[in-house]
Amino acid sequence: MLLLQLIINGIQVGALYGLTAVGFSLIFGATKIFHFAHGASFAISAYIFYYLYAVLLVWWPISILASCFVVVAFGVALDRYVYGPIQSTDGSFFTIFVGSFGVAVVVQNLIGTVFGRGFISVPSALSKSVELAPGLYVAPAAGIAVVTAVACFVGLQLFLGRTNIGIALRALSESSALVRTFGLNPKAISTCAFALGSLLVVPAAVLTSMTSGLNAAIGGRVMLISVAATIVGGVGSLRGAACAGLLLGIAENLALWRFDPQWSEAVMFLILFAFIVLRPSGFFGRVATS
Amino acid sequence: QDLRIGAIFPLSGANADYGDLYMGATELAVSHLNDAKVLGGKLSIAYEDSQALPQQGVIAMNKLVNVEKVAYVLSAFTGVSKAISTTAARSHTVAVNGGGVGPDLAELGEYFWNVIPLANFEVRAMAPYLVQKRGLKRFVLVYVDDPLGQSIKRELESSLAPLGGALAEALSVPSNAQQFSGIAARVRDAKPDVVYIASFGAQQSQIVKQLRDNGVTQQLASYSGFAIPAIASLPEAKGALFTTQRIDWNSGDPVTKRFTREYQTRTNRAPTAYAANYYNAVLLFGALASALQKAGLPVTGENLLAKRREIGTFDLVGGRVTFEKDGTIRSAMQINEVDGEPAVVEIVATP
Amino acid sequence: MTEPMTLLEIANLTKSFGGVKAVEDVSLHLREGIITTLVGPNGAGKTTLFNLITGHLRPTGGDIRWQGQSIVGTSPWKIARLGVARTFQDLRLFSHMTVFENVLTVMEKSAWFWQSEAGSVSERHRRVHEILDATRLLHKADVRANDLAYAERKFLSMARIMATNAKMWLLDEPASGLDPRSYDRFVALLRSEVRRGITICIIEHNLEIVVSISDRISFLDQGRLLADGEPEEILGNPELSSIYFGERS
Amino acid sequence: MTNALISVDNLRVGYGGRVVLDNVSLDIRRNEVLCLVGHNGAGKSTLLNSLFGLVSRQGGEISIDGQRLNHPEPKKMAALGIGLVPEDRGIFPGLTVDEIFRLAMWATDVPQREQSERIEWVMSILPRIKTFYDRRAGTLSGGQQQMVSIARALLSRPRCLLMDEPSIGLAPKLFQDLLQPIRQLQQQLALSILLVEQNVKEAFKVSDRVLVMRSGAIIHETSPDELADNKVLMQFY
Amino acid sequence: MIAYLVNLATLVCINAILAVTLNFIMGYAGIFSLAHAVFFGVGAYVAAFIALQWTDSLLLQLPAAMLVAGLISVALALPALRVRGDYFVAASLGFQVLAATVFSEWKSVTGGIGGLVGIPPASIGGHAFTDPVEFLALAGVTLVLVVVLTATIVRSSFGRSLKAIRDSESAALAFGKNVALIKTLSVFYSTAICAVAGVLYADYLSFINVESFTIDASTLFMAMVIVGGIGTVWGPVVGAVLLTLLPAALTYLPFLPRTEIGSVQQMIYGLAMVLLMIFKPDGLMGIKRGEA
Ligand SMILES: Nc1ncnc2c1ncn2[C@@H]1O[C@H](COP(=O)(O)OP(=O)(O)OP(=O)(O)O)[C@@H](O)[C@H]1O
Ligand SMILES: Nc1ncnc2c1ncn2[C@@H]1O[C@H](COP(=O)(O)OP(=O)(O)OP(=O)(O)O)[C@@H](O)[C@H]1O
Ligand SMILES: [Mg+2]
Ligand SMILES: [Mg+2]
Repeated sequence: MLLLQLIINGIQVGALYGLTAVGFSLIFGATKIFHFAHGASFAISAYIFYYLYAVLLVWWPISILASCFVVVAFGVALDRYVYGPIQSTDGSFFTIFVGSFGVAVVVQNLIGTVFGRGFISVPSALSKSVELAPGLYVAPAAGIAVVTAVACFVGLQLFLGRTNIGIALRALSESSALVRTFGLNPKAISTCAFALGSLLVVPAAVLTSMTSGLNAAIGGRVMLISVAATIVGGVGSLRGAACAGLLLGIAENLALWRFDPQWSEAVMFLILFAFIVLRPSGFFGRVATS
Repeated sequence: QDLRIGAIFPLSGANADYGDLYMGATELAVSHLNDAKVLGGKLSIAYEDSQALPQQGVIAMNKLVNVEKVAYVLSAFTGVSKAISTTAARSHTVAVNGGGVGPDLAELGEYFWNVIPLANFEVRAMAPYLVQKRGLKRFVLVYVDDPLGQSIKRELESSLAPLGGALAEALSVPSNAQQFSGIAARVRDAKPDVVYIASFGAQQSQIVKQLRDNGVTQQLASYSGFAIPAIASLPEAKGALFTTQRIDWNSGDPVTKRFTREYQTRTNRAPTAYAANYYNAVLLFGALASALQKAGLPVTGENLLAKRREIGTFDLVGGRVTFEKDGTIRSAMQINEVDGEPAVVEIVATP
Repeated sequence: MTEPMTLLEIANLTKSFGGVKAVEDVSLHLREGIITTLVGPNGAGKTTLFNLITGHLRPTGGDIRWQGQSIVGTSPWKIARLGVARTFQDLRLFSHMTVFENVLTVMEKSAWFWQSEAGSVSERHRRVHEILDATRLLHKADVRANDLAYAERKFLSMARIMATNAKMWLLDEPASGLDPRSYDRFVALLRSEVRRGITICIIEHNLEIVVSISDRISFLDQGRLLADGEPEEILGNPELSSIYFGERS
Repeated sequence: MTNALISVDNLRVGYGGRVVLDNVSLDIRRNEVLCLVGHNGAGKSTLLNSLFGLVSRQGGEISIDGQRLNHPEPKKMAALGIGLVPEDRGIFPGLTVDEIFRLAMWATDVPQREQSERIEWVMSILPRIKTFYDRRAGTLSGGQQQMVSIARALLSRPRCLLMDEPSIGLAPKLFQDLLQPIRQLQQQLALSILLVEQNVKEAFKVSDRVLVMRSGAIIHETSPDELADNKVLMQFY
Repeated sequence: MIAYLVNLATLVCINAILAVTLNFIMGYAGIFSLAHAVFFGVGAYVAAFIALQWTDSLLLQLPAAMLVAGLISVALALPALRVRGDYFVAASLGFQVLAATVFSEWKSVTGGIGGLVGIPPASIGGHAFTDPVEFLALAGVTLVLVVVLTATIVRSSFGRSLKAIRDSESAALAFGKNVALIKTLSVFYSTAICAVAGVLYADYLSFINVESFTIDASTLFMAMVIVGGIGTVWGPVVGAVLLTLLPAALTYLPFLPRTEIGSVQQMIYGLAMVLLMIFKPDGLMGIKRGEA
């Protein structure tokens, strides 16, 4: 029963990891921008929702919408006003990385100053588990997490498949100069990637604010897991990122079955490391060796 | 002349909640001392941010010692305290801890003092109460994997058996973990009577919430780390028990009365043991420094230490406090229940 | 005229990528001291053949022998040290290093920090100067390869291969994109190197150049070696013209 | 009104501090193949790229149909019916040929229902593309990539094609095979083509006019016949 | 005040050694490691372990630390031989998290989160470096040696081979460079010297715990290299000076509200990084590149 419980927990957590990772993977895949502040997007989204819903008592759909709006604006603004200028001069991978890291530091402390640095959580009946079978507890949030994750993912795939934006995103990942030659605007495509990618953190952020609660420093971990899932899944493969997120979530929880809890993070990153050494292309990705 | 002391608190980062709390108390103490003109000049505090990280702590300590030239530094958090203790000893600067409760803090040299009873006392007060008075025999411990958590684990292991209780399982968590649904599953699986939580800061709130959310309905217990507003206001924490040193907020003694009243009006919070400790730490400096000034001696680390040894017993918030030889104090303990505001349910006499 | 000795022998070489047979059952002798030109339509497998020889790709079947010894499965850097050097169709210069460094590093084989080089430092520098002079890059010696104009990059790619003391050069379309005036310079350069005893195998599409430099021509199409012989023979072949050369004026 | 589709006046372009094109003026007329030749580094590619808006100019004017363009940028130029076949293989290695075509048509707003028809059409001009239509462009040989790049530019049925050394990497026969249909196409559709080419022999066969460029300036304008004699041409290099 | 400056200067020296060694593999070999703090930690733990168990002699601690770090560097060289760019970054990230867990769990050696206290000051030939000024001299001399050594290697044929591999691995192979060996050696060198910084750090602070060797530290070292100017000789040193002194300098800002000191400092710190990258993307010491 413990095993089953851990697997179910893993699926819940993994679904959310998957969504966040898909967002990161989308951005990273298309723009090659190592969006370290993706975790900051997550934190912003969660705190906006918390503030509107739990403090100002705004109706939940409006709170979620507002959270979407803010986080998309944040992502797009970062792309325009921070990454854009950095890229136009040199745009090397790590210049962006350091800039993005700086943004993450600023956001974390800003959130701490505005909303307090302690722990907060959104009170909600959704996070209260019910006993489905003896010893097997599942919260409604778990179901919602899985359903939302699947819905978002399918929606995303449809959107990208139908609109040619998917092709444009991949084209951008290979050469932004050539995208211009084709008569497309690389900035617009990259804005699109940031908007979509940032939007994808919202479900995970909202659910996390209810289930495990928030603190100002929550972004860092979200970021690490997104990176790990993106690589394990294979850069450029959204399907891979989603599956890898799920895998990492399950692995993290399953590790509890036999190991002490402090090893569960290590187990996740051991998987990451093993994947890179043994199968550098990830689940579905292409080989990245030179 | 004017006097200056130092304080190394976590002012940013995940544990900045504590820094806020401590600072409210130290500011109050400074204004009280200055109003009462206990010292020859004005007292002020130089604050440094440790982010609860040892390295930042050491840098801050060096700055306080070498630039601010303070003789007395308030310290917080077990890791930071341990890290700065070497500098304290080498530079003969008094470092006073009012927040960390790891028992190793007793062994950091003569310049390292504790105005808070260390965690071993807390466990020794809580365990008999739970086993004997409440009949809760089967313990599961969820502890953060640091010196504090480890010492609480050791303490529980050794004190439960003689009482007839048992530590069914001890689950350690890394200090930066935020997901505890899996831990909750393991806790449920161990079928405990009581779950003892030994963590600090935002993490312990998260543990409490997620345990409750994931079907752990048993009694929760903890140590003085629970004495922060975040826990008090957490609905899931209602009914949890935790130890602190015995402080009778309603006692008649003037020091306590004044502290309780003014702390409440100034910070809009109910007083906690932590606040009292750091208030006390400043008060203690006031007492020692004024005694030194009266004797015409300079306020240096050496002199402060000698004076403390000479006087030995002080009237502070919560009553009369006596220092042990190793720079720690003992005090009576109380067991509190979280119920919006903590309420005292039991008092355990000084061991 | 005696047949020159075979330096590199390719026997029944095959390479397929999934379903695509890029090279199929090719047998070819590259003879010492002459220029052999590889021609053939796009996608014929010319570049793939080079990659197989230098060890960048592993053949699916067949054998490659360097001076009689099989070099299949040997790693590229060892093959290079045996004396086979190449250029790349897409150049692959050391783009963030200066022109001077690009050439210098090729002369140095060091892997260990302390490994000393053949010849003194000043001797090597002198040699780099000579090579840059021959390729007319001397005035750009301190420019980063990235900042060079197209033709200069092509010549740098040549300079780099001149700095090796390889016996055999494999040149992958080294002259494409050059202007007519540079052709002459280029052809003269190759000729003088062959006189020094270098054996060259070159892939080239420009007929003018093919005609003026080839001692021998091998014709590849769809992975197969269709013809191999003296230039007149190949160029005169009406069948090959129809698939490759087109009408010649 | 002149017969000029695109006219360029006193164009000045440079990279950083260095001026590469200085006071370049030229017309691309309707329905002609204009061949631009010049030594390596003369600035031919720079001219094409700045015409297409990929490189920003420092001075001068560009007008299309007599209308002055203040900010030529690729998107606008594509919408005005200009297509560029770049020098360095205009393909995305990770996309399939099909995806490249779809992307190109999306970028130039070719309506969905016309798309398959367009693809049929370019394949009739470059039939070899059929044999590798579903492969990722990165695995194609150099010449195959070049074909894809040209086909892609044709997809939007441009009024004017800017071609930068299309012969690089192409087998001679293939290049001939390519030029003839392009010439026919050009005459059918009354296209204008600006062709930059080193392979002058072939290029001149299909050109109406030749411009010679040296060190960032146009130094000579003539007919292909005049330059067909190699010696005359070489004096300009 | 002098003592405080000496203290800061010593930390600057140690950080500069870290940045210089990281720059060596990042800037010249193109190996972007987010696991540098691991080797810093290995050096520190080895030194502390030896100092606490056997001897405070630097002459023993240094080689031991370098050797251990060099051996562990295989874990980094392995993925470096297989993958490049972003993939390698992620591999090093995985390695970093793993190692941090080991640091905090292998309590018998590392003391866990609690760390190791009371590490005796280092000594050479019986002379103990107890005086902070003497220690600063030690750290400074080490830094100078490391900079000179690294610059020499970079200018040597080995350095050129490294850069060639960075720019085009397949071309380097085609010109006879033993890529695997060269990469492995460069990682070995970088990590071994990194461990030297770890030794100094442990001996200097006399306290170490895992928090100094986490992903945050690795990120900081990387930021030093980038901010200073990747692939330059003095860039990493400048970056280390700046990012070590900036937080210290910020504590002198008088107008900050008390309870927000920490946050505001951190915000300024983060903002400084963003602005630097926007306006000086090649780093402070970076050579201005042509607009390519
Ligand atoms: N890595 C690869 N994966 C799949 N197919 C490949 C790969 N490399 C080459 N090919 C295919 O093998 C065939 C031969 O390619 P190659 O590059 O050798 O041609 P080539 O003769 O050099 O042509 P060109 O003159 O156009 O450069 C082509 O059909 C090409 O698509
Ligand atoms: N992005 C750039 N940055 C700096 N300089 C450049 C850039 N692109 C080209 N140049 C320089 O501008 C000059 C003209 O280059 P351009 O590519 O236009 O020449 P070209 O006539 O097309 O030559 P080729 O026949 O070699 O293609 C050259 O000297 C080149 O070095
Ligand atoms: Mg080829
Ligand atoms: Mg050009």
